[in-house]
Amino acid sequence: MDISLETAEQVAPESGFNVHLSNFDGPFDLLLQLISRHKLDITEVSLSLVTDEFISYIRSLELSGEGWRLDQATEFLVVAATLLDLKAARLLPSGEIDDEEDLALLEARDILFARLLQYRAFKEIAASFQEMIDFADKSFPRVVALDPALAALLPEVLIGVGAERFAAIAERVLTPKTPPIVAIEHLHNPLVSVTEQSRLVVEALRQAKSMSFRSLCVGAESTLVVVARFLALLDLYRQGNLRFNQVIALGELQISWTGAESGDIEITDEFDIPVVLVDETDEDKNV
Amino acid sequence: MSNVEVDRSIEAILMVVDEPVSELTLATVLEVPVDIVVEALNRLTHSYEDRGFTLKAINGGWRFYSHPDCSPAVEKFVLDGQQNRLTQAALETLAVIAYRQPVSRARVSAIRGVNVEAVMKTLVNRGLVEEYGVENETGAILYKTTSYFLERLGLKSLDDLSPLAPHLPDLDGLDEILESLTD
Amino acid sequence: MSNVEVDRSIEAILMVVDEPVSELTLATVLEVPVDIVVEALNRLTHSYEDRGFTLKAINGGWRFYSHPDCSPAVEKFVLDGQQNRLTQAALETLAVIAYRQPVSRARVSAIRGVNVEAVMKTLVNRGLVEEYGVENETGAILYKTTSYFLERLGLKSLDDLSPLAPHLPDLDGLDEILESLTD
Repeated sequence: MDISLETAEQVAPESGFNVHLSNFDGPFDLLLQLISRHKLDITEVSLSLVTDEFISYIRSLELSGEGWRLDQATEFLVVAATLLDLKAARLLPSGEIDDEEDLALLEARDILFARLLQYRAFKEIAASFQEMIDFADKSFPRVVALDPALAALLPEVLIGVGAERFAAIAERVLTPKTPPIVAIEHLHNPLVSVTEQSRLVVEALRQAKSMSFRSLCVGAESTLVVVARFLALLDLYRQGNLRFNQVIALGELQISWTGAESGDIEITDEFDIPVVLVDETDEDKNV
Repeated sequence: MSNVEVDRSIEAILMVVDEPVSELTLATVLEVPVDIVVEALNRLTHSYEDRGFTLKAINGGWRFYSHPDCSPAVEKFVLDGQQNRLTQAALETLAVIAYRQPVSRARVSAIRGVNVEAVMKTLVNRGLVEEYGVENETGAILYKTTSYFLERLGLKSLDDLSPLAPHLPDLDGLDEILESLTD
Repeated sequence: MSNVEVDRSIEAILMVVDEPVSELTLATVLEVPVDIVVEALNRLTHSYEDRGFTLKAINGGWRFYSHPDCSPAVEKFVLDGQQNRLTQAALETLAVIAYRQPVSRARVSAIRGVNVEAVMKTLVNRGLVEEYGVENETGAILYKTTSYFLERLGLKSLDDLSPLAPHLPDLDGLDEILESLTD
């Protein structure tokens, strides 16, 4: 832990942990920065080191009081969860891959690296775009009006469209090209609902009384689902419906159900973005 | 500044300006004596003898012109059908002016998201658009459509322009949007 | 028509036009094969190497430009030439769109790992990117780069974008993984 503290301070010595989100553009950007700072090949990243730093950045963001936007938080969480998974796999004794979960882990790593590599490629291209724009900006086009003598030769101008079509063109050009306001694409599809995962978790725990987090996440289609289930557990824990038990650090996380055997459990929706339904839009008009 | 540098700089400037430029202006920009500029202009004019263009001083200002020898090709190009039809860019610019007149060139540029200098000149040249005073605050030249524009579109007056959909933001709303773009 | 005549005629025409001219238009006006026009344009561009101007084909059309070497002198004349610099985020988003077009916003978000809503809005408003229909399955709006984008980057066409492959390490299976991410 001391190591990660030191390295984090090296990044921003003047402000300690006070990292501002504007320093980097999203989790991929941060991860690339961390990786390049260690001059490591992206495919041979010293995962524990980078993971520790990544997590401490997230902590420092929390402490900085800037707060999180949900979309940012989920993006960082997904990357953090993947990194933690990978780090955990590294720490465990390496054995044969005989487990479907291990395979899934390897797949998660490949996907994260592939996405990072892809991002890095576009980052490099972006730099070349800037160079091209700078070069193009040095050359100015010849922009002249037709010589009056030549203009006099021109036949009558043809507007080429009628008044209706002309109005349609005006309308298209004058309409501000603003994308739709209710945007949900920023939660990578498919969307995962914490509320929905919460119900599944409650059901599973009521049945089994006690189970490990690992087994609770068997069958999770994506890392996002794992994150959602974890968030659901945290909320249920807050309400006193379950107990966590972990014998050793990074060991198996056991969850025991202590809540009611049946009946409704208050399920949080604070993690889910409200979906604007068609019949709710009337209210919005008043805004 | 060497002779070659003076020559090239003058060529570059005259290539992109529309209005003729005086020797004094060139000398000021290049920070060389007027004599040097005059010499350079003579040297350049000579070097263009076998080219399709030439330099000419008209009303004390210098500008590139097509060479008189090549006027048949130029006239053919101008007369060729392609020139009397408005391009998409010209049409869009004309539409903005028609529905937002009087309007400055900067405003039209902001709405269309591109530099409209060349297109505006074409529209003025074709008699579809004309200057109409200046904007009070900025001093920018305002433009409006001409009666020739109405004639070509087959309209009696501007009131006959088809109305735009009511949901379009008015000028005030547009200002805010444009304002936000400059951040 | 002799080579010299073709050269001079092209020079003369390009000197009077207010918008870029395609090789085909030049060939039609001069009544020569397009090959001859292409040859002439190459010959002319070479002959301008030590001049203050040059010929460039951007977005499919040729016109005269001031030589990049002379930009300091020209900048003094061009007042509204200062374009706002694009931010790093905007450049990266533009790069993704340029190479993956037509592409949905969600897809760009996934590649960059962040929400690109605000940046996309800026790019659309700057005229660099525009909507281009909808994706069949999802109904998501697709985006592509505009011709103004080509102009700003000084490109003749999208084919002139340098290939993406050299920026990606040659790893087994990377393509497949990237492909699977697009689902």
